[in-house]
Amino acid sequence: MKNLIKDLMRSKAGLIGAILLLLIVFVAVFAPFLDLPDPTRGDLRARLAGPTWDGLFSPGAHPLGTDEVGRDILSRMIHGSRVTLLVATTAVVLGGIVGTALGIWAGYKGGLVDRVLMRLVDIQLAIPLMLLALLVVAALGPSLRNVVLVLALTSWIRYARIIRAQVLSLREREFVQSAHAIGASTMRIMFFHILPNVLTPALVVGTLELARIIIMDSALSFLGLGVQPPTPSWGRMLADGRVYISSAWWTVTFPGLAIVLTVLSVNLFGDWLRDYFDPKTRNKK
Amino acid sequence: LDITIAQTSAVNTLDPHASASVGLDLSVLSHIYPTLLLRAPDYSLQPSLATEWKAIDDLTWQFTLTPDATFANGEKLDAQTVAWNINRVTDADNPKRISSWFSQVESVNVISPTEFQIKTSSPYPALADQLSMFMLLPPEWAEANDPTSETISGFLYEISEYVPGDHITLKPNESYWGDESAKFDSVTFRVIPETASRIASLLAGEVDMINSVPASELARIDASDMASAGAVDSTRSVFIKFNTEKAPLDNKLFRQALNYAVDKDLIAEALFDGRANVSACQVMTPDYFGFNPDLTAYEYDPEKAKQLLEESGVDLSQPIEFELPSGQYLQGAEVTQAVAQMFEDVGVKTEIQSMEFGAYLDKYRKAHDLGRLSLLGQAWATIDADGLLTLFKPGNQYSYWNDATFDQHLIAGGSTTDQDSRLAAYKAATEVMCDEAPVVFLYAQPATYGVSSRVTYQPRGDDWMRAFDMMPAE
Amino acid sequence: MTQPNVLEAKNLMRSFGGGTGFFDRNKPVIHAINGVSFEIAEGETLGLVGESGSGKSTIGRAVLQLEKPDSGSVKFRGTELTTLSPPQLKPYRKHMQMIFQDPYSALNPRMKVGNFVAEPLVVHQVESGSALTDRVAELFQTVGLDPSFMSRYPHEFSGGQRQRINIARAIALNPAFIVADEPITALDVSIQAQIVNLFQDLQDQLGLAYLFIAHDLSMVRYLCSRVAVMLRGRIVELAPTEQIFADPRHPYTQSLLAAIPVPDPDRKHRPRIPFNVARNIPPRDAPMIEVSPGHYVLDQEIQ
Amino acid sequence: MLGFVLRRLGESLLAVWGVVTIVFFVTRILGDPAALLLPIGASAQDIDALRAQLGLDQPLMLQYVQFLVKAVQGDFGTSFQHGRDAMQVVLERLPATATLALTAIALGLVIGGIAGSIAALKRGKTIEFIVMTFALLGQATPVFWLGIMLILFFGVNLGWLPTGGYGTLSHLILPAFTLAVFVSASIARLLRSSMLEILQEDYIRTAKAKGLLRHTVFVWHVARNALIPVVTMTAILTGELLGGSVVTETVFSWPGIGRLIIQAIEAKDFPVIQAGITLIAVIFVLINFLVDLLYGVLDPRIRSAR
Amino acid sequence: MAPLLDIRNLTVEFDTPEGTVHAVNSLSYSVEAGETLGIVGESGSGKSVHILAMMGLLPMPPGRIVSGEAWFDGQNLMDMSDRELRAVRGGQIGMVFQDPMSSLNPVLTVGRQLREVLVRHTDLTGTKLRARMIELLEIVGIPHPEARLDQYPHEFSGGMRQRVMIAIGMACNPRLLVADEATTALDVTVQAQILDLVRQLKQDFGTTVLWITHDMGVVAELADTIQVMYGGRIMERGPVSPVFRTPHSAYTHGLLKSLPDEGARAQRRLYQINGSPPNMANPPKGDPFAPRNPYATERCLNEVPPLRDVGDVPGHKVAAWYDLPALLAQENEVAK
Ligand SMILES: Nc1ncnc2c1ncn2[C@@H]1O[C@H](COP(=O)(O)OP(=O)(O)OP(=O)(O)O)[C@@H](O)[C@H]1O
Ligand SMILES: Nc1ncnc2c1ncn2[C@@H]1O[C@H](COP(=O)(O)OP(=O)(O)OP(=O)(O)O)[C@@H](O)[C@H]1O
Ligand SMILES: [Mg+2]
Ligand SMILES: [Mg+2]
Ligand code: NI
Repeated sequence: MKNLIKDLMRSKAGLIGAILLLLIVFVAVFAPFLDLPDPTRGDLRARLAGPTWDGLFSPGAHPLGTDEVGRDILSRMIHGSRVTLLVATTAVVLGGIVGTALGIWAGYKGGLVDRVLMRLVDIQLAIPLMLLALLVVAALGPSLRNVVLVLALTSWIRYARIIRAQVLSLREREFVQSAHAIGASTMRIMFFHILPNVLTPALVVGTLELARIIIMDSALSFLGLGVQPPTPSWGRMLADGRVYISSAWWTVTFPGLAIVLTVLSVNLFGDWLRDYFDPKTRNKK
Repeated sequence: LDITIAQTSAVNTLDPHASASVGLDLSVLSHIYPTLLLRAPDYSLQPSLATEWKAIDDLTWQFTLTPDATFANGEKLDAQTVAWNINRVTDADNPKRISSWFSQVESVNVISPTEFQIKTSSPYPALADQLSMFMLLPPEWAEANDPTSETISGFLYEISEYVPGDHITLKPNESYWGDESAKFDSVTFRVIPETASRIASLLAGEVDMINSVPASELARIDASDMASAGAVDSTRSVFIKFNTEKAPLDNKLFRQALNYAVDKDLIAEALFDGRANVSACQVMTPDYFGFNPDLTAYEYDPEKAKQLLEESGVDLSQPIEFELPSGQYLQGAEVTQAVAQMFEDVGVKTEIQSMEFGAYLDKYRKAHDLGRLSLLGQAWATIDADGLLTLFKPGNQYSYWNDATFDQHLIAGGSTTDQDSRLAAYKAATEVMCDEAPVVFLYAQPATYGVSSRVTYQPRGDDWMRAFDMMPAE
Repeated sequence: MTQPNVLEAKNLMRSFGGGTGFFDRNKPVIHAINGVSFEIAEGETLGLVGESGSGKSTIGRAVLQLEKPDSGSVKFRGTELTTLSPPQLKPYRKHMQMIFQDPYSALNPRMKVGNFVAEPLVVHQVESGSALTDRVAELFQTVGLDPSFMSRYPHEFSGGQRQRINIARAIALNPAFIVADEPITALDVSIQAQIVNLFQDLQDQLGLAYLFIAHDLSMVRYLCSRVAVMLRGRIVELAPTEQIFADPRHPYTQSLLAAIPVPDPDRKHRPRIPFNVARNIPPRDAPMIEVSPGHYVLDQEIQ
Repeated sequence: MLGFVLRRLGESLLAVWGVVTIVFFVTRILGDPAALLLPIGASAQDIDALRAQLGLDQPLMLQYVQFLVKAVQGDFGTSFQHGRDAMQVVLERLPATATLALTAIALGLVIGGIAGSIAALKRGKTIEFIVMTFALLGQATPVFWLGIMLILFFGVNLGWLPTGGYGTLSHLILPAFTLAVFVSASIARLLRSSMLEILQEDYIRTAKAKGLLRHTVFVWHVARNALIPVVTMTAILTGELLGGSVVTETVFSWPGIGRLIIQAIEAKDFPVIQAGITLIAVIFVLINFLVDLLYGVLDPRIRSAR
Repeated sequence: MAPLLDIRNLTVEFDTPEGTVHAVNSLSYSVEAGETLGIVGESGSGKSVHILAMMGLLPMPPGRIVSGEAWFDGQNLMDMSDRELRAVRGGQIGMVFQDPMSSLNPVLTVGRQLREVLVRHTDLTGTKLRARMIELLEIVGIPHPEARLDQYPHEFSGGMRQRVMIAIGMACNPRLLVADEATTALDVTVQAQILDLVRQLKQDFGTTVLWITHDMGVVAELADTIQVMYGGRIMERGPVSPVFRTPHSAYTHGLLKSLPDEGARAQRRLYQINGSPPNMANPPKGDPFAPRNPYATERCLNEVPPLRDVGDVPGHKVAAWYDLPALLAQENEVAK
């Protein structure tokens, strides 16, 4: 842990990423305690008002402007960060658990299991997101939970593929044979020997996926299938504001910036994490 | 002059009988295929192939055609052709998509090459309006070719280029039979689905006409020297449909309370920049036959709403689902959210469920399982109360509302072609509907448009997008 | 040698490759081991030497049933192992262990070494709780490691220490027999001696039998009571150590022994005995003949 | 040779069959096209009649079997919306999609290749930070935001390029660039990390020890080995783009397959959905198959490991 | 005669998360033309690193050359530009690395990898080039060289791969051949063939050889001079025979003594050097071997001993504060 922090201090990009990320998470966590206008209620008369710094601290101020229903963009962005991060993190974790488990299983068992799983991945990749999303919505109805489900469904594949590749080389390692030699069961080997060794790559895929999923959320909203209004999420804000992009740039620019910043910080941090845990790119011991 | 018109989605089929989509397929095809009548921007019916038409009695219409009209391949455009076309659509073995337009048609009697009569099973006052949307194909050519992917001109323009999904370009039909000539050297229909891109193309001078512009963007377009923009009332009324088959929407006081709770003027003013007109407590706009000029909208009175809610005795603790077909109506999501907020102000909690339009229609038409509240915009192409109000008729699958008095008035209105008695019947019907409030009456959806300064345009509130309504700007 | 045999291998075969795939149509089948027989007595050390790629590691894995041989028999204290299913094998695994060539990749980098050493005890439910910890600490001491190292991760150890950890794990269940696959090749000279001494001590204390695979013939000579020489999947000569060093019969053995570098600058220019492997692949059906008591040589016409 | 190809093709066919089957049943869950195809006001009888006409009134399994039998012969039925052969409707859009996807991939490979190589070779230098930040921005920027910005700038303000549509080379530039930004960002990051790994390999040290010229080392030893993961990634991306990049197609009014399928899904035009997704699946599977073969060419170890 | 290679005061460090690793510490030595120098030593003692540093192949970062010169044939390699250095590498200085499995590029044919170096440093083309390639493979004892040229490394056995590496190293008849644990993974027969090969090379071309190994036997067979390293420093150095006979460094002494011989077998116990190698991130203050050295004095623990002449044999030097032969003699006395 100490090394981790020390190394982070030395990596410019990693440090920037970590600080930004911490900041974003901090804001998201403490959003309810901030004295912000209601993010789901607006004043129609003050619709699409531009950002203004006049009377910044007076109650009716909208420092980042208002959206198409007259809601405060700053407040929506801050509350949206909760939704966005929650959706993205749960989807990433869910997809991560399933994808990692299947990846380990396929990689370790090999043979038929592996081939079936990999073809399954092919199959899913050939089915468009929208169809997948519609299916989930048709089967389970529209809700935040199902948005998460759709996103997780698009995500497990990537874990499965990468983890599987990793496991293919891991299972040839001598410590796996050694576990065999002491009579450890397959389950034990997968759980105690393979899993801990793929957690890092899974973590790295996770950071990349987090970024991808935040963007996917906006694509889903673009297709009208994302988070339900009036709940704010960055993707939703971006999708809803896009018609006003040239007359009211602030409706999309701020949530867009939030996404870019988050994705950037997650990626910077993720890159560093990968470099840190990769014994090859990391300084040799 | 070459002009380009932007459409929001691509033409599906070139067969005018396989689509009822006025703003899309039919708009393009109406440049190529002749109709008996054309509807002008002011909704008056103008002669086209037919020079005269009249109702001889309650069940018989008579038409007179221009002599010597032909298709580009020389086929005659006569009464026989019209009869063949109507039969093609209503053919029991292979009905076409628009067959319901002619469900009341009993027979077509050809009297002479330029004269024929249509007999209907019940009075069909809107027949002429319906026929203004009905295009004619040359019978011999149609049997030998595939009209879904090929065309042959019988009107002002013919296709010179077709790139599926991207654009259709038309050029004047040299062999056109009429007197007037095409005003443009070419007319291109281009597909631009994304609103922001549509506006950008107009401002970049690439297209000459766009529609479906959010109201707040109109002023910006107007401000540029490339183009101007505006809006007129469309024939489509937007309202919040109640599923009165489910509690608490079966409660009249509750329904009225919701009508009082919504500040329609604010919505029209703020969301639509004042370009939308608040509905006069009915789902028809003034352009409809059967519009009731005596009705006025429910006032915005939250206090009264709260009082009515109290009287209604409805338990308000549970949120009510509020369905929103996404991307279907101009600024629909904004209106829904604004209304939901107003409902909440009087203590009615809602939960918005946005869904894809197809899924919504499935619930609406097939499963008959609409949510208790949903945003809906409806219009009737013939601009006649007879069509639009039928959608609320008891027993009709679209209704979700069961009112016997309303039913009686509608039956009365539909059983005659006498204008005055029809007007009286619809007046009574709309009064019932206003009071019973099966919907929250909102506004007439504005038909917004932007036009380049190279052309002038006569705006219209139905969905037609036609070069005929435009002129080169001098 | 009156000790009973702890292990008997008869006529083991194992081949690789020769698949049905697109690119390997003309890829030959590799007979990694091609009819190998030997036995090891309780408490004995059998050395296994030979050219690289001759199948030494494959034999090691095959006798431990880590890789099923294609045919042949492996008997552990009289029980046939090749026909047993994995669950049936489990009790036997208690008595047979392996030490791998590369001390780096043989340790799970994400497991505390204490847990790693404890794992066989856990798997076979021999010990648990504080008894387990005590036993692991004892094992650490046996192999000359400080028990306080138990909660560290492998990367914190040097190569020699890692090999000790592997050994601790291998002896945790008090096995009767250990396959040591080049256990010192990857180690530094000064550490090699430490590990070899440890092997000796363990044998003296626990009566272990070893199959000791190595390239370093002087170490084999020091450590083993008998030596088997392998060439292309076959044992070409098997004899008591001194016998083979004194009187190698197979030309390959002769060539091998002559090539051992001698750490004495005064004996630089020893004559080489050339041997062309490519032209002298040991035939599959040639029998072993006993040339003197316990000294077997492959009966092979050598050109 | 035949053995491998046949087995692999067999698996691919199975995958296509899986896709087709899933899509068939999924679309039927989604709803009733008859309700969508008829104008509002159509009666329940009209809807039922249309269902019968479209063959949707038959038992699902029967429909499925009929569909399969015809699909095998290349007949995916008549589009509900277009009234024409569904596969033909899809194939009409293929050139547009292919042009855009392949241009974007090519452009992305060039930009990403250069950026990734620079980043790997200049590790720790400021230039790496700059290049990688741009790559990250490329991945983090929502496509439609970038697309609309490009339209506004190059189409409206400068008037240099068309704001959308399909046809000439100038129509292609903006959408291809928009997609290429994403592609190149992915490629650059992948290439950087795989090159960094390769630069640590012993054989690179050998190459340097041979005194080879810098570009020989780079081209023949570093780049040649880094190609393998890039090929994998390129295949995935090409598959994704050929399957349609709905957002880009929408923003730039590009008449591609992605948008066609989305519209078909919205309209519940089953034959077009099925034809479109089958086509994508076939392309996808074909690309994967080719990539598998290509691996053998690129990496001799795989060739003999098979 | 001026030495062919003269390394002066070379110091190399690595920046690692654990701190600065002092891999090579003020290393100085020289090699005469035609000489064969065998370098042995603890793993991690800087054998590989100092060679890489000299050749400009050190990964930087994390590596860092703090100071030093490396004069090769009158030119300082450390001052050379990358371009000049590349002209020397592979041509005048041939190198062979340890790991035959990973030192060849897996996706290029063996022939291609051999050709590259010839094309770079010689004027051979066409059939002559090919003839030379075949000749080289023949020299290193690979049968059917024509066919083998078009094969990939994975189709070669470990021993054959290593022979290819050696062929590459000596392709341009280098003046200096540097082999870093070139035979560690091989069985002794193959190793012996390679050693013969190197001897042949020395004989034919007068090549100077720098041979790094763990195996004392190999050094004894091949080298003229032995250099023993520990903790990034030279512990002892001199002509092979005297060093083997009378080591002056306790570490050399320990290495030689821990080799198995008849006596050890009888005792069932090898002599072992206790303790473990120093952590170079935190090296001992004085003599790096002192903590494991039973003969260490107080001074050994605190002060780094310089390399001094032993006296009786020219060129035999040791870095030690103690006089090992004297101490051993004393021990013998006591034992008696
Ligand atoms: N899993 C495998 N797949 C294919 N071939 C294999 C496999 N394992 C071993 N072989 C082949 O079998 C032969 C014997 O291999 P093995 O590892 O047993 O040799 P070895 O004697 O241990 O060699 P070394 O001294 O290099 O460790 C070799 O030719 C090897 O390439
Ligand atoms: N890339 C690196 N990063 C950090 N430290 C390194 C790196 N390469 C080498 N070192 C350190 O430098 C020191 C010398 O290493 P070197 O490789 O020269 O040892 P060696 O004498 O060749 O050992 P061996 O006999 O094991 O090959 C060691 O302590 C090692 O840990
Ligand atoms: Mg082996
Ligand atoms: Mg080394
Ligand atoms: Ni064109």
